[in-house]
Amino acid sequence: MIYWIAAVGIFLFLGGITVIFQKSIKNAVITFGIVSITSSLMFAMMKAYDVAITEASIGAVLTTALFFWTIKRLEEEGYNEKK
Amino acid sequence: MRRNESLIHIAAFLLVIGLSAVLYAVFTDTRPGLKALDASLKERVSYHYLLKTAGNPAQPAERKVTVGKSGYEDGSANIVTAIVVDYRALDTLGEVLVLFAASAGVGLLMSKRKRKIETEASPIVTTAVPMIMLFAVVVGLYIIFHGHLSPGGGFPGGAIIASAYMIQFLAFRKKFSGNLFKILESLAGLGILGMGLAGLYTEGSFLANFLPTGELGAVFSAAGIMILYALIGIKVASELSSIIGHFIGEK
Amino acid sequence: MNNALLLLAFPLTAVFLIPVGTVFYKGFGRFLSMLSYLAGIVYGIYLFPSILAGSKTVIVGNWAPPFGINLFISPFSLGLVILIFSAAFIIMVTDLQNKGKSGQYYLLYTLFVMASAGMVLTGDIFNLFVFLEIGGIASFALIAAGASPMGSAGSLRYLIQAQITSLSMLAGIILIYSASGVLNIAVLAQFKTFNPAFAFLALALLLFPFMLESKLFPLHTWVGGAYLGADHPFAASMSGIAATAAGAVMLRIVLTLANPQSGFGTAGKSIQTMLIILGGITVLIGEGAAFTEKNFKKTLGYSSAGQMGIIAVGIGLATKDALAGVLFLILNHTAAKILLFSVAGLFSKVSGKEKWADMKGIGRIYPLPAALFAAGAMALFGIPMFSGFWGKLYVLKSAFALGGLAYAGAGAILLGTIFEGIYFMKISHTFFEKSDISLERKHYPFFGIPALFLAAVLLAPGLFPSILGPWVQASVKELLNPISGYVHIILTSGGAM
Amino acid sequence: METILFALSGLSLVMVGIFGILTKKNIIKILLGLNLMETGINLFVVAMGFFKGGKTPIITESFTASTMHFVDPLPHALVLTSIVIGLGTTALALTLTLNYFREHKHIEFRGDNA
Repeated sequence: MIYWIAAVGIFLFLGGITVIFQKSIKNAVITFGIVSITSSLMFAMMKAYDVAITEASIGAVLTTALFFWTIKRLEEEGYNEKK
Repeated sequence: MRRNESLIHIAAFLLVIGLSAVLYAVFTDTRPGLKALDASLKERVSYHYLLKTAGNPAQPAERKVTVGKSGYEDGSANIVTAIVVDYRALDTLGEVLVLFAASAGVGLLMSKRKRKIETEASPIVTTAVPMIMLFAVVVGLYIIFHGHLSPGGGFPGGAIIASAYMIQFLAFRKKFSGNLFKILESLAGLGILGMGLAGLYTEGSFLANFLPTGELGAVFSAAGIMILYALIGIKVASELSSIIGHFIGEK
Repeated sequence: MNNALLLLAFPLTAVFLIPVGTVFYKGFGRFLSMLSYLAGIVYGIYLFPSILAGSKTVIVGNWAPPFGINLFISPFSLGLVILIFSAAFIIMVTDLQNKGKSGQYYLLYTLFVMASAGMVLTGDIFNLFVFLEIGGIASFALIAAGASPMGSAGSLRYLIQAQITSLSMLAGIILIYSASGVLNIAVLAQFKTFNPAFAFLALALLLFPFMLESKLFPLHTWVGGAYLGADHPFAASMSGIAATAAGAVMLRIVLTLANPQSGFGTAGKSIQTMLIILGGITVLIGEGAAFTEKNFKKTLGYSSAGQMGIIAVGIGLATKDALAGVLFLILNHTAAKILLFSVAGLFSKVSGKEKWADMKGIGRIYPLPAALFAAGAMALFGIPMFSGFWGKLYVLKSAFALGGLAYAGAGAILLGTIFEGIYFMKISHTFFEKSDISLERKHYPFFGIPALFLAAVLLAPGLFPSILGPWVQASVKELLNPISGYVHIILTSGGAM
Repeated sequence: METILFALSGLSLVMVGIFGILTKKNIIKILLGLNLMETGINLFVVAMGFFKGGKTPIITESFTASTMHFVDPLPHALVLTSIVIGLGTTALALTLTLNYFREHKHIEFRGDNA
């Protein structure tokens, strides 16, 4: 059990670092979605199933979607990441 | 510029290391006194929630809670739901208000924006979306109405229904007008407030659970919790739908 | 007695009715929100005599503390709630001529007022966090909704800092919970001893967001942007309502939990010392920034930081005199800042300028507002005859009596006051300077009456401090004896575990 | 041991989030950092209620007071609130970001604004 927790924890940590150091914003948002889903797994490992469901539906799906739509709208209005 | 940036990185790194060092020092401090994680489950308030003895703290904590029996102070088998909707209901009202404020704020700041979507959805999308939506709505309703028995409840259920609404933007209606959601939000909010005031006038305390609790573990038990969670589900679904509509809808 | 929760239920009803009503009639939001504040004021005053005789606890959801959430209605909290509602009502009255606001603005504003009142009343640390977040989210939106084009930048900076601090507060809450198993302030106050380092960390984390709201030193960097972005009525509310609520929460937490008699022991003493040091630095930095600032709203915002610094020093001293001074200062600061911001709003509206330096000679065309501005400035500065005088006097008196570090705090207050006097004199002088400004004089009926009322509020306790006497004495007594008052009342109605 | 590992994973995420907020200039990145920090704090909160071998706090047929060994349900309730609050804040912050872009034509915090 301990090794599983450590593995998921290290995965979360590396995922977080990837989110921060990712050059492209879109990739960062996708990585954040993965981190969020993994944290939902960790909630489930802590027997917090209510929290796991909520984190999966709100934290992972809706938050990531909102980030995505914001980037899309920014691009519609003329935002260019490369500049 | 470049050097400046790496300086910021080093400073931030040192700050984070410093914070970690402070936390390490605090958690390994050996002076006497209570520290983090010193309270065992029996010393925490949740022990009384689990045994359903919070209403009468004088009662011996060895009381047996059995599924299928009626008459407990709270009829919810899922203790997290019992805490969210019954024992700490004012927090939940506040939580709903946070979303209410967020949706009103998004509406206030986004109302002057125009947006037009040009791309047409493909037939595969338009056929698949209704089925996915139906499935998502059913799952959402199940999660809301089983909040007192299994993990879930108004918040995730409402969010799932709202994601069904989000999916339909990919295929169909692109015009968004927030009025319907505003009215739904308000009515559900008034419903929650009405439940609270009804508790005030029947039991003498705001948001008191005044309906019968029923048999523990039955589908139709914990009537107050069920109604409140249904109202919260409607409210959360319409608030999140309104936020989503402002973000991706055409106006 | 549990009906006292109606104090929060009035604005809540208004909040839920506004979206429905706005569909039919556009001015419904303003009308209903003002009505709800008025209902709160009337109901609060109706309750006040019975509360002055004895404080009450209100149990929510029929679960006695520590299992459920409780609100505490005492002379201190009820008085501040009435103050918050009155401030909101007066701000709305001064804003009456502004027609363009949508229903959602009033919805958010009412939520903000409700959350501030809830923060003062609640007796549960997690509930405090929830109310803080409601108020926070409402204010982020309201700042950005102000007319200024810089609104979103200031609001974003405020949002990021506020979220970091409130997340740290959540960490503090769970640390305290995992050590003690309860979330109720009253139960925590008489808990067994905590480890000193742990207690200091948890309490400091718990106080962070309120230090941010009251603009204390390391957490004051959001002030400029946020005040620049907000419109005048909301800028007035930020320093009049949010800072008042934050000050009240700091008073409650520091004097109930972080006092040396409670289980938090020596950590409590360190927290109080920290508040004196940070408060002193804030007075200097806030007044210094206001001294160099030319933008009217930013000047007033930084001056609010300076005032909150004095309040923090007073809370840190935690003596009878200092607390009486703090209460005077809170009242004075609320009334004076609303007055100053309404004058600033009027002047920038008629002149079309944002900087006070560009408003030369405006006082010759509008003599009454300029005179009222001078009155408000004098109240903040602490000229005798205004309530600010008694506030500063009591805090300084108690600082000199205590000695040691308190001398430094007193020195900072005195130095800050000098700066304050200079820039307020400069501003008032600019208004009456001779210039070739030519403005048509218009009549603003919704400005004069509330402004004169505010000036009267500033003058009355200054001339006759005894009218506030019963309230101040009852509040100080309640704050200084948490175990026999606050804790006793809450626990006898509920009982410990 | 398990509790400490869970808490450490949460805290490490908090530290990564703080580092991101401090070093990044792009607003979207800062908000992602804030969300990471929030996720980390939520993990930490739930970890503070975790007991080794504890069961899910749902009463089933096998429940008796003497064999009761649950994880603490209260932090779960707090985290539910916190997650919802996080979504509300993020939605508002993203709206503000759109407005910010309109006013400044970029989404970076630079020295020149406010």
